[in-house]
Amino acid sequence: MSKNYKLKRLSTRRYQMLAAILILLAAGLVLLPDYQKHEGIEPQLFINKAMSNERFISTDIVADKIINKDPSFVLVDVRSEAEFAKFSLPNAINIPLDKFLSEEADNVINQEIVDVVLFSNDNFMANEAWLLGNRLGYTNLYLMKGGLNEWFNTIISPKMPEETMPREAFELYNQRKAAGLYFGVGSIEVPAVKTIVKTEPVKTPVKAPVKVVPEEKKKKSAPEGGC
Amino acid sequence: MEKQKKIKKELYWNPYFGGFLLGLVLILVFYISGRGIGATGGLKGTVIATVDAVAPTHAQDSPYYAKFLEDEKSPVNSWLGYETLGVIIGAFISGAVSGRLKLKVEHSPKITSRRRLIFALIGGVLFGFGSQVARGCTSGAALSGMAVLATGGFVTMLSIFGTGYVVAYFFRKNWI
Amino acid sequence: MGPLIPNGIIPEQWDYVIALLIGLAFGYILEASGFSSSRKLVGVFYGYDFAVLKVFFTAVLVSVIGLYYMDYLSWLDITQLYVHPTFMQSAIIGGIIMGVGFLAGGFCPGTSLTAVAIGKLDAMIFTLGLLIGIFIFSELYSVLTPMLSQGDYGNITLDKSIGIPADIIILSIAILALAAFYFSDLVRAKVKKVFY
Amino acid sequence: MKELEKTKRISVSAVIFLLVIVIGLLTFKKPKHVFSTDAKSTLNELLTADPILTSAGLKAMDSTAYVLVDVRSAYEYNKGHLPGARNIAHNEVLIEDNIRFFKNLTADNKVAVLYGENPNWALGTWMTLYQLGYTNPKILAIETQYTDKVFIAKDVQIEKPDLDYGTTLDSLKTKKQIPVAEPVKVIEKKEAPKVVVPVEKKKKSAPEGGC
Repeated sequence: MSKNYKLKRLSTRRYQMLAAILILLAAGLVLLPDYQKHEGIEPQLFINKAMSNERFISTDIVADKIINKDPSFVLVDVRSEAEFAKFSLPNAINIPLDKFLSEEADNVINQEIVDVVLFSNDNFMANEAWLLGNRLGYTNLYLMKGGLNEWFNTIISPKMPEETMPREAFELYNQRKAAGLYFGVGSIEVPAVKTIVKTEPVKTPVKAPVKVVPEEKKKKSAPEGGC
Repeated sequence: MEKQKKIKKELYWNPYFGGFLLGLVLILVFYISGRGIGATGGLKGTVIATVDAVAPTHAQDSPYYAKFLEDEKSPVNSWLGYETLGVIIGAFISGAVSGRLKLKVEHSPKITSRRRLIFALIGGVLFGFGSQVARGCTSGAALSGMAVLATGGFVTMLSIFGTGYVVAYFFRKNWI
Repeated sequence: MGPLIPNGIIPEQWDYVIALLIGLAFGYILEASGFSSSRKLVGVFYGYDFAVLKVFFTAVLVSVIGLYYMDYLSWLDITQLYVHPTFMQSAIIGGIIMGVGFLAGGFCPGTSLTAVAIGKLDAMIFTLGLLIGIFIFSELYSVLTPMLSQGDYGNITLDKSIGIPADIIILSIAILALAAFYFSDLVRAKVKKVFY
Repeated sequence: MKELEKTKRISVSAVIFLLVIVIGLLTFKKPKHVFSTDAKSTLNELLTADPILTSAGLKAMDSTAYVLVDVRSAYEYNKGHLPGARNIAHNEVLIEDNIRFFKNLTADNKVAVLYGENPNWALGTWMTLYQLGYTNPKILAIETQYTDKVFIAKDVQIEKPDLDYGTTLDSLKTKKQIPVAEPVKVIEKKEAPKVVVPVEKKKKSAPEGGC
């Protein structure tokens, strides 16, 4: 009988200890010094990313991708809607910088299926968008190097290389000429240009890209749950 | 001595130990998958799949079924479906280890098996209906919800257990 | 860092394997704690067995404390976790229906599945009832929709909805739960023993 | 059926749980630098308060109200820099001295005027500083170059289209109605055909590694 009693005492003592541990842990949460947390990546990583050159994609590659209808990327124009309406690249979608972090834009930018190539008139606005996206840890954002200014300089009206320049310069020039032809400012024959102008709606770019369906998005945010 | 050992084997765990492990499982599922556990989700998948198999046109017309049939995947072939399967297997293992596997109807000696089964059916229908209204059952809404301090989890838990204590009097004959 | 799968640390293909393993552990623990017995479950309402209360609140406390510590230590981003959405009316109404169902049937869905696994016939009937209940709900869905979407608070957590810091809420839950454990033992000692 | 009354297992596991948390807390190091501004408000700042400062704007400022900061590497800085500029390379922003420097600037309400090879590089530093909570940096809209042993800084206009693209494209298309001898096989013939450049462009070559 006394042994049983002892056992009971012991077990009560144990439960008291367990309760104490629980309270201790819960109180620990209250007592722990608060420190501020932030979304996205660490400052040091951000600095490293802001320094790297890997974000740039040249206009030649972008032109090549558009011509070959590469499904692995989407062009995002971060300029204002008015500018976008005036002119943009074929198949580009418009996400003005002020809407860059909005919910709708999230479907396009925050995914891991296709590369997102940002561009603006030069690099500055697109770079702002790129830096913000990287701050939040989005992984597949790129910049079109030089923006639309560079695009016009290289693809639409490339500069003729000088005669003394190496052969590669001429090849590049020819490639750019050919690409320019695709984008509706070709040069060899008039009829060819005419037909291309008709078929290639550069002036009224397709607003919704065929390639990116937002539903396809691999959601990074918390999954649906529940019972 | 031999007999004592056998009794010990058949004992249930200390509830605090069970609760502790359950808490660890919850932490683990949130840590790995970012979501809670659930039980009605798998059953809902079963219902939808059955309706879809028996009356496909009806399933496509109803907005509720269509919502779940949108995906190519079968509704049973979901996270909660696999989890439910796991629950059944896990419980079977535990029952086998502790020697509790037995086909029987558990009921108070004061009532018949028949009465117990009828009430089980009524209770099941109510619980199934209620779990869909509240968007989750005791494990999905209350337990997983409370683990992340979701307001809905607390409300559901209080609502279930509060009602339980209120109506306990009327069902006392079934249990005591 | 965590949660691992949404952040792509573990490939998504593993999601279903994880689901199976988590379910396995969940089922094992529920069964081993005695949740496969309806009379043990319902004991919490009649005061002869408080296993449900103890297991439930211990689990909630351990997980909520663990998760918040993990968040503090940056092992886990608690804002990325799935928070059960709060629909005030439907949570209360659904809870009331479930409460009645609990007392009538003696199980809740998770526990009924564990009981099915060890061969309880009443649990099988209960699970059948669950399926019928879900089916009825699905058929009535369009009628019920307006009621269900009322009181939508979104995926809100308690600290935001009542404006008290989360750590204080956790501490108060811990104290409340311990008090409940203590009183449940007192009640259990007083109530007539029921053997099952 | 009875349940196990013994508490050995739960005690052991509770102690392990406690130990894990205690060890975690002991080994935990608070991150030294934390972004105090979130991405949304940074974007808002970019849109509402223009971080760009032109060199004209700089001249208009009181010379005590700002400090020029060169964010290029020390090597580039030593070759040539704006008079009075202080060198804080972009990747050294988080060094303690530099953090203190920016803190003091904020306290004194002075503007840190950042410049680099071009505004794009300065923007990276600006973003870092702004998000760390230093609200007063500005970006100087200049491009710097070091050619023929001379340090050159020239003004640039940011986000200004070189051409009016829509109309330019139209004019290009119409102009091409006039057949222009534009040999595609340039390489073979080695001729120097004339290129029709419809609008005289401001020369604005993107520096290597620049924008």
